[in-house]
Amino acid sequence: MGDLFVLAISCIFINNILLAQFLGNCPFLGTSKKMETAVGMAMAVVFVLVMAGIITWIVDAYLLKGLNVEYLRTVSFILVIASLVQFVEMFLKKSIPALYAGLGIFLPLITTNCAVMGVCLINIKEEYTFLETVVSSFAYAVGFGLALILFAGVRERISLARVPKPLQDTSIGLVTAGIIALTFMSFKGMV
Amino acid sequence: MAQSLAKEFTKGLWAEIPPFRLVLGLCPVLAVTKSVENGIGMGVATTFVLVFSNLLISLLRNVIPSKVRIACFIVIIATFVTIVELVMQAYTYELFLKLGIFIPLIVVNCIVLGRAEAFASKNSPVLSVADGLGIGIGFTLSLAALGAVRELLGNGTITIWGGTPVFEMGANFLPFQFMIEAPGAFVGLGLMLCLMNLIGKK
Amino acid sequence: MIPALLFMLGIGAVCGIVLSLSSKVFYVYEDPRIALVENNLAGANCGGCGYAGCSSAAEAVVTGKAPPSVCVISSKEGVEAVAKIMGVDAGSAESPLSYSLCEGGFRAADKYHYMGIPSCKAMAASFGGKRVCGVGCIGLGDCVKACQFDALKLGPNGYPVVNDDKCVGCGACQQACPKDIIQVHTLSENLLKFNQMDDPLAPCAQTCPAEINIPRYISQIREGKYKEAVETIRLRNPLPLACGRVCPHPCEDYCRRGIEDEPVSINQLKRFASDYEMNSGSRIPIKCAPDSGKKVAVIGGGPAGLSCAFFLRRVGHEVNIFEAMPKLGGMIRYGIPEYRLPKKVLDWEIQGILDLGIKSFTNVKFGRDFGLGSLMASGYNAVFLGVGAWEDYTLGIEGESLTGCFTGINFLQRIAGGEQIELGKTAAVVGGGNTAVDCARTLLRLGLEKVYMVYRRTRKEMPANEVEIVASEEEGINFVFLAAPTRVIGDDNEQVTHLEYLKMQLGEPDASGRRRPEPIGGSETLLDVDMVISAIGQAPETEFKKQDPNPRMEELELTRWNTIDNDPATLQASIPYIFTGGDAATGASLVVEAIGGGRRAARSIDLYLKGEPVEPVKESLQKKHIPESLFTKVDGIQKSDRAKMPEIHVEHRLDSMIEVDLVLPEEQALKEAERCLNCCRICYNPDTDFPIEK
Amino acid sequence: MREMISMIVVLTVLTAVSGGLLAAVKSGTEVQIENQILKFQKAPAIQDIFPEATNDPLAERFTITAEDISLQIFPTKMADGSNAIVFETKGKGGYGGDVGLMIGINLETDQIVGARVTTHAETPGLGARAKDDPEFVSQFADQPIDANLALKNDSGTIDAMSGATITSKAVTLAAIQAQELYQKLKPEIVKQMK
Repeated sequence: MGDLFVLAISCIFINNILLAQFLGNCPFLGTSKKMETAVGMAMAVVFVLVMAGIITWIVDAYLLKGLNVEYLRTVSFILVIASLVQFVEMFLKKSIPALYAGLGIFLPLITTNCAVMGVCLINIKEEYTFLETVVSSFAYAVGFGLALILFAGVRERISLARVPKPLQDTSIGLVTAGIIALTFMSFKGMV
Repeated sequence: MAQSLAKEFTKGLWAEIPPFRLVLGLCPVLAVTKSVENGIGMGVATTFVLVFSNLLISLLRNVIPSKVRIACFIVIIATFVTIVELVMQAYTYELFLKLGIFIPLIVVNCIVLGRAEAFASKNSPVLSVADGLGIGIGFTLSLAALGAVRELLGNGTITIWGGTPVFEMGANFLPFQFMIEAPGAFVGLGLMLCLMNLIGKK
Repeated sequence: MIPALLFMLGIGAVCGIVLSLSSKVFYVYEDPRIALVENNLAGANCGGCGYAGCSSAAEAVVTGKAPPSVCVISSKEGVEAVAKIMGVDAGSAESPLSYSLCEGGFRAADKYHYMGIPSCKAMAASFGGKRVCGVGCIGLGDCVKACQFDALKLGPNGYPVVNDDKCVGCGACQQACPKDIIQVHTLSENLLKFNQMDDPLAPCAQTCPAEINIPRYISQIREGKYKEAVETIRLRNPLPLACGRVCPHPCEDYCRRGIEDEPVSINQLKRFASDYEMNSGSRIPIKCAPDSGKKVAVIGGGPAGLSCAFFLRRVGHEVNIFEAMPKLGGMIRYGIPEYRLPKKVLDWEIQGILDLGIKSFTNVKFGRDFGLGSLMASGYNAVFLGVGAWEDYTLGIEGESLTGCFTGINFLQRIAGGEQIELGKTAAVVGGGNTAVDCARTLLRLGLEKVYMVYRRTRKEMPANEVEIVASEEEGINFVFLAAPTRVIGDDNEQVTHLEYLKMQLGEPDASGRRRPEPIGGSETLLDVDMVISAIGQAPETEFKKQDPNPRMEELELTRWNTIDNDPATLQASIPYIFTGGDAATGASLVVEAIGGGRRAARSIDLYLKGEPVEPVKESLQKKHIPESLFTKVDGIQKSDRAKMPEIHVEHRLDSMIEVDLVLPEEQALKEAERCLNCCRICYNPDTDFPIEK
Repeated sequence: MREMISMIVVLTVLTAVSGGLLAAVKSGTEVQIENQILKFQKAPAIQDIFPEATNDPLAERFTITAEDISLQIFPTKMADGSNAIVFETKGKGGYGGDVGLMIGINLETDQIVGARVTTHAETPGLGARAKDDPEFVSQFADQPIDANLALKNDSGTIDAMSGATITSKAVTLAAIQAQELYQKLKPEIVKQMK
């Protein structure tokens, strides 16, 4: 239990997926202009990442390893994730439109979110057990959400500031992300 | 024909050079540009995938049903990514280790899928290859440039290939460790983007 | 090799089956264009466009929130393909443009001294900004900062100026503006925009029934940009030539200069600009939105119908006009005599409207030659019923059917149609409105020796335009005020010989504020005339309701004045796809009122065709004024003479139907334009350097 | 319906072709990849532990399978002629994954010759310090095979790296596992070496 907690903490803070591992940066910059969007995206990532983590772990443990075709990991994972996301999107749209309105519209963004694919690959590489996979997927997603929401908050403020023209928008966003990443570096001593 | 071929090729080198003009595919840009060598390696791998997936998707563009379009494109791209992964593992193992997880993640690089959808699925194979090559080389150049800046400031060297630096700052140079770390990647890219905006404004 | 093959085969098949099945099971209807557009976006789901993935972006394109060029990766071909799906060419696609509404700028006084960070958003947080005007621009340029395309700059007057060539209509400025001063909309949205309580409008622009942006076109005239001035007018009024001649210009009553001085001669400036276009020999091209594929029937080719058709066409709908008379124009052709509005001018103006691609069918009468059923069968999606008010009220007195008795509109219409009418030598025209004056002045021009105007009240109460009354006095019309006709007397041949009337005196003011005329008993007087024309008002002619065999016609409600019952805010009739406007909706009224009504109906029809609820304009300023914009005194005004309208000398008028009123010469028009204070909601330019109250 | 079938068929065929293609590439590069892994991951560690080896441990490698354990052994001839072996074990990491430890043991004396952390750090922080901190791994050198290699915190003899307790623990776990494996498999190893 304690180990799982340490794992969770390290996934959220020390190895923060956005700021330390550099995964999922396109939506990080794309959806952080508004707090509202950032929150929606964060929730959607938590949802999909946990599901994708579980399914890819199963595919890996029982199919890839079983058939001794580990080199097909990339192809099969991405196909499974893409199909899963598309399926969830269709399902939510039809069955739970309220949830779809909140989260669903962000789902397509997740197909090509390397955070999802990246975490699934990390789970396998680190040879996590099933339980650890669930925890790490969830924790990485929470870390993603945390960084995204923090960043969105800062960006909303920045939009008020007078920024030199060439530095505006993405440029200042990246510099800001750098400073946030700097603060996250201080978590390294935690474990 | 030759003209449009040249046009499709050159646009990736300046007018639409990723990730500066097209702010996409940031993850590898940020993660692997600790040195010029890494940057070039990643760029070449991406270019390979871009060119071949563009070619294949362009050839198959009329066969693939639109509803499973994304799934099909992804499979094609992932296949080439895996080939790159295996080949790199076999012949440039050190680089493979350095680029690590970002090789398989070329699959989800928005640039690759973006070009597949935006260009290859609508254009002839020849043009698609030109487009892929142009964008890929542009991407490689960007990665190398960012890698050079970060390596120079963070390590005091510039290493193009094989471990021996082609350029070294004097002994008095105190490496700016920050640039090699994660925050340096963000800040470096942000400032380079700013520079591009300045130049582009003319 | 075999396991790999089998594995991938299996996983591919599973994914394929799951996806294809769920696409059937979880099928949700959505606009098919969304899928088509999405197919042409880059599909990378990168979020670079600011929307959450390609399908959201596609939806935004289809709903018009995003331009076809929304995708940041898409190639030029992709943009063109998207534009094509949206039913338009990429080139002619209706691209939204940014408009700055506020024209106050530095003219606006400050409420307080602001020392915070230079951001509109920040300043708006404290009492909505420092400027006194509640809706005006803050002027710190958040919009300029937001613009990625260098299309905006803060102009010398302290409000943002848009460079149309650079603007791509991305909407960033609109989002940045805390005051809604800068708005991004398409030409269509602009054409169908109506005055609202929080618009920065000068009092004249609030008053104009057609809602023309008067200060803007006057300042354009002042700058010599006559073409732009005409375009500004055409955003609201398709008939500036006609209006410039016959409009009684209610706007001038609210002119802020008029509080201290004579009001600006707004209507003459409008006529100046539009005559300038006509006399220039070429037409200013009129932009239309791409075709929508929807078809509307406009019944009645009068000012309301023409206006409705003009705006519907400009926002992209197919419009056909059906007209009962031989030519288009309605009341302005048949009810307004040649000497006020030459037919040549009207023809030129109407041709310009038809040139937009509007088809017209004349000599076809609704109810008689075609009906609702045939319209629906021909694929029309909506109907505008602007049949006007053509049925003259009769006096209801004895002898009205004698030879030599006519009714006003009927008489004017027959004259305008070129009919030869047997005329007498002396005539009495009963009524005090424009129709009565038109009849009287026409009769003079037809060679009658003596024309009386018989009116129940006095000159002060006459509803006709002042200029018309003055002109008729000059031309020698004999006025018989305070007279109520009681009988028309004829001879044995049923020919009119006299009109008998009772003298009246003015009593207490009635509900309309006019003093009620009361008859003086036993004051019967005879007027020696051989023609009597009664021009005391008209009502719509609604014969079609009985003639049309379509049972649906039953549902069309009429009011007790025989007008078509409608919601005055939307002009929708009791049958949802029928809209109305002009005299048919309001009873006899002004041309400019009909033009405004036609545009209002066009807005409702456009909403109806798009499948959106036909709702009134929010916070509409219809027949209202913004209280804070109505001043009781205006500082810093130096009196200056209002331009006098040039006209043909009275001696030369009566021989023919030649146009009496002339256009202002350029020099005078420029001088008159200088008199305009260029008002906004509360800002204006004083003539002197009189300090505006800070 | 036709559309559905075409969806399934296209996707299936495509994935199958992809699978076949990749299998072909894989079989073409398999040997080369294995060599690369040995060369870049194992060889430096072996080189570090036995700088004076007189044979080629990579070439002479063999695999022992006993019960459900499969272990790759790299036999070494030390400069003094005594036989030694190197093998790799994994220590469970507290976070961020396992730590690989190459451990060299002298077959004659049953003494640990040296140890090196092998795991390539993909996740910053983990393993990297153990690799960069020769002080820490040098504590394992010359320890007898039955020494208590637990951390001092866990009443053992090894000093943890300051600020990296969990990583240190993972390394000691790997070392302890190596001890166990060695003791269990020694007879088998010796037999194979002959």
